[in-house]
Amino acid sequence: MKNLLNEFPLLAVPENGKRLVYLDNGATTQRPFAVLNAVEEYYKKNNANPHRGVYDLAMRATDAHEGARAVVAGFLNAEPDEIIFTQNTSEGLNLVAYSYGLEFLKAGDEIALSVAEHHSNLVPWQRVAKATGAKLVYLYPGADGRLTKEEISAKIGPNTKVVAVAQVSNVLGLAVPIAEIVRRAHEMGAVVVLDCAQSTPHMQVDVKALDVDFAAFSGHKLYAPMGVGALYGKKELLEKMPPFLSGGDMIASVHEQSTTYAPVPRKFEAGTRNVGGEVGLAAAIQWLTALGWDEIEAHEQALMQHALAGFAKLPYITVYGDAAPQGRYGVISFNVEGVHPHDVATILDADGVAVRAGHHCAQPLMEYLGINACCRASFAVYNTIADVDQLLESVQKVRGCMGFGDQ
Amino acid sequence: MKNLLNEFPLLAVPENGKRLVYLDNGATTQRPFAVLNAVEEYYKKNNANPHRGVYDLAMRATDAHEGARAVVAGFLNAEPDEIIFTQNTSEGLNLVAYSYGLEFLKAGDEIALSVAEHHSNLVPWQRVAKATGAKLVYLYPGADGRLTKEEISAKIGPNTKVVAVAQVSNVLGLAVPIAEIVRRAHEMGAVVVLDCAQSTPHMQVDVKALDVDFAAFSGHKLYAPMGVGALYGKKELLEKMPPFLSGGDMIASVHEQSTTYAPVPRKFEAGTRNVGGEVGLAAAIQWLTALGWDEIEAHEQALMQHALAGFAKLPYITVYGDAAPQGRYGVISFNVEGVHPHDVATILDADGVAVRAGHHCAQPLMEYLGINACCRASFAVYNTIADVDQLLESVQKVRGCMGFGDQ
Amino acid sequence: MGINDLYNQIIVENSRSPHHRHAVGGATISLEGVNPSCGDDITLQLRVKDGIVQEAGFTGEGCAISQASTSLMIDLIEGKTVEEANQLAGLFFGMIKGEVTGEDELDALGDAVALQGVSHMPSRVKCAVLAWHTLQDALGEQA
Amino acid sequence: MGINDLYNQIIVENSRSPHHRHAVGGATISLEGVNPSCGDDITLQLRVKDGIVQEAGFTGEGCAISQASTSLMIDLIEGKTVEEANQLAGLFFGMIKGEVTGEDELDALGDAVALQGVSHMPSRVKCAVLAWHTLQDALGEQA
Ligand SMILES: Cc1ncc(COP(=O)(O)O)c(C=O)c1O
Ligand SMILES: Cc1ncc(COP(=O)(O)O)c(C=O)c1O
Repeated sequence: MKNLLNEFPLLAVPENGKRLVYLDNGATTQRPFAVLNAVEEYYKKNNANPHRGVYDLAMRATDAHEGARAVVAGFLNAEPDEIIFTQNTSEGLNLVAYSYGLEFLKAGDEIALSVAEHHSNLVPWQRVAKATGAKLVYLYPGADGRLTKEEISAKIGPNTKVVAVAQVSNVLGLAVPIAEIVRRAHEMGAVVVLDCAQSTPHMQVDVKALDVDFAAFSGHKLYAPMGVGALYGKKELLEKMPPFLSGGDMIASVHEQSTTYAPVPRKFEAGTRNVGGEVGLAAAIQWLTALGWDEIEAHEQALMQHALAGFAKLPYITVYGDAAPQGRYGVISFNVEGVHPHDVATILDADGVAVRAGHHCAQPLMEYLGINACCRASFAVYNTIADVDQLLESVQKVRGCMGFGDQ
Repeated sequence: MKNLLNEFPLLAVPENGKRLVYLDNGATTQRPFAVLNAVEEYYKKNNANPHRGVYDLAMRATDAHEGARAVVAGFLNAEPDEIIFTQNTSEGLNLVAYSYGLEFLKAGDEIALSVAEHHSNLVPWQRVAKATGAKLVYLYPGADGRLTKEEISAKIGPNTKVVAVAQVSNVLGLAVPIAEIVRRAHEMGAVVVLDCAQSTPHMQVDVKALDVDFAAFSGHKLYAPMGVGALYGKKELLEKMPPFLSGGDMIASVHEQSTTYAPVPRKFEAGTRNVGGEVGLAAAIQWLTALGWDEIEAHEQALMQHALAGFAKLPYITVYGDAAPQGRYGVISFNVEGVHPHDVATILDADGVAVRAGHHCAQPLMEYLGINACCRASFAVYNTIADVDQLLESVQKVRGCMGFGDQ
Repeated sequence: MGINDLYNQIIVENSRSPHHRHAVGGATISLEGVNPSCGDDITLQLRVKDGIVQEAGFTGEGCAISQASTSLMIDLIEGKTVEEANQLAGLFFGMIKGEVTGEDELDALGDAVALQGVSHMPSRVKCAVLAWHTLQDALGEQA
Repeated sequence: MGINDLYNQIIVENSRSPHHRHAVGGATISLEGVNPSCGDDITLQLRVKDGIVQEAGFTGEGCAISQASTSLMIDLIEGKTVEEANQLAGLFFGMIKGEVTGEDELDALGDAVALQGVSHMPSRVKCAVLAWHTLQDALGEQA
């Protein structure tokens, strides 16, 4: 992979004489000039409220909006009218929970989800369960952090109506056996809601090949601006779901006491859309995919391997989930023995290495792992082997700084 | 008012040799360099996921996020923890409808709203009414488009639990007698949900002085980027409301089967926020208010007066709502006799004048006015008297172009 | 293309005095077509018998382009078979999308070629095609 | 300020062997304090009698800063009146916000001044103040 850092203004410029080693990409990535410029260009040349004007500028804005939708559809191998623009993954998952979950689930039904789910794919389902009387059933990964076939068969059964699962866990970094899950879920008549927040940045996601029913992701984890994401849904499902947010632009006609709704996807897009953000998302997708998936995966695998190999040499480091790099995408969570992860992150930060510490919005997984928190180093396509070396070097200072004698 | 056009890249540069006369500001405004630069600066220097990291960059992002909240709070004269960031007005109004309406309304209750409401402050309440058995009661303006004291007393009564009303109608452009409405609503024990989408760009809105219970607006109508808006709610109301969107960042703690929520306002902010957009919103507010409200109102009044006086001379033009400029903010809706508004807009567009034509997301008002659609010229602080002159000149070509003999 | 070309005589004539603006006696199908973004709203009525569109008419409101388009469409389809009517709709979409441009090919559209200019005005395409989409939906339901 | 200054002896000592990490017999109040963003989670137990904090202790998990802060706080408040304890909390917040900086003024905080450095680390302020906020909430409920 060619060095991309110069394309990222925030990373290209050193701060206090030091280049930032940004390893919190699982939380949000930085944006390349290609994306920043596309957004600026939109606001400087084509900005108007799409779908709302017959004048030429409004048509250009509509083209920007629908053009971005086509790019997102291509990215996921979906049809444009199966793509709903959202503000982030969380909104997409809430939309499914409200419009599908609240509508089609009832007492006795089961919602199966992994204990590793991000709160955004968990709390909405808790609320659906509470409102409908459905039951939450958890799938637990084995000691290596991977879901087994047995667990999938055991937990997804005839009462399961929804399987909500992240393609890649934001803590373990491991891909779930999604083909297996979809097969079982569909056999049992359940729909699969795939949280792609952590997979879309690292692998090609083909919703048709996966045959998932819904898939949500965020632009900001994918080199795009904040405030834009997308939800994919199979058209026949979207069509039978009631709208979620309502208001301008999602209606066919409104009378004082009744309303009919626009066809999908507009039925689910209330109010003025974030067209600037959508243009940025399309630019980010084009920028990323132009690098080539094979190249991206090879580069990120190399980073993973180097980091995991380095950590393996430090006896006071625990890495969560199978430490083999296979099927691991962009994320390594770890703890330093005897040192709280916040203190680790503070000490690394003093060295210019930004990692995240905390529960990573996955408290049930923390409980399951028997920890309160951990550190997470998460990688993007612009990270380099030198970044990993700096991480490894800084990690080795931590215990000394905290008064342990082994350093 | 000094000429501001040079601060707006989209408006400063002529297209096909002609400067665009952009008069669809009620749909969305253009963005000044001050806003575009602030957003760019954020992405180039301070971008990270706020609230999620202990490293320095994440703190800067958190400061950007909370700093923007403080600016919005100051703008509305609210407390920062009464400000919820949203993607637009529609989301804010939906939040109130779902979290307040669905929770606290029941059969027999009444929701009072003006027939002039934008669909975003109407369809959500239709849905609440349908779900709870509450009744929608409409206030109708008089022939001059203004709500009377009598109508307010007649329609807001002891059963009224929610009064949902736009401070300024996006079609009529007239401010409602909000003091009167709030007094009556509170006497009757109802909460007031104020849609400020069309008021915040044109007048100082002080939620404390108005004593409204909720207020929503969009950044994109206020010179800020798309994809960001805010909802104000009185703290004691926000506290007793259940969350709306759920997921990351809005929780206190999550267990497999139960969740406790963060304090307001974070309880209502699920998932990664649009910090870049929030920074842009804060910059837009600072840019706008630095011009001075007296100056802004005087300038926009002058535009209104000039346009209304010009229209009054054209016998084939109907202006909707009291044609006196007093209490009119930024919006003039009109029709040209015998010509459909879409055709009017197309003909004006050929002259480089962008106005909107259609139902303006206010179909019940169209029905009430006995029309299917109308044209709307809506003004921003950067419009000039020359823009109005061009509008008046182009409007006079319309009937000739459509084959009417009077031209 | 210039605005005056678009709003040329045929359109203005058609829209100001649409000779098909009436309900259809004994209509076998009646369908509403709406452009939510602009408020165009027409109800198309057809009397189809033995696979032939015997009579058609419309009511409702809309811009000059949608009204002219509806009127021109009705001119064209009365007396045609359902299949022919569908084919004409397809041809009309082709013209408006700018995919079919040959004079000969468009010949079958008769006076409706007056609307060809709309293919350069993306914002008005919806107005031009509303009636034709409604026709296709109506014929689909009929079948 | 340097990292090694922050994690100085007192903090490390306090966090690695916090002498107040235990339940309190006959506790009159027990309150959980949580930092949702980081997962710090302490439960503070107090035995308050006749307006005096007779004994305090805590359980739970957290970073060195939150643990040290809790331990240092308990050192300080045992034997104090509820009012004094509240005042000390106010003084501590002042120090961490960087609003109170005078050595004399901070004297009353005893060893807890070791945490003054956190006032320059905004990302760790929450860790330092968790115990003290929990204390105030607990005393408020007690009253
Ligand atoms: C009065 C009024 N309310 C609500 C809205 C909805 O705003 P948004 O589309 O930004 O959600 C608008 C603008 O379209 C409006 O004019
Ligand atoms: C696996 C996973 N799901 C969902 C989310 C939520 O994404 P967002 O905060 O953009 O809504 C995240 C990121 O925080 C995530 O990592």
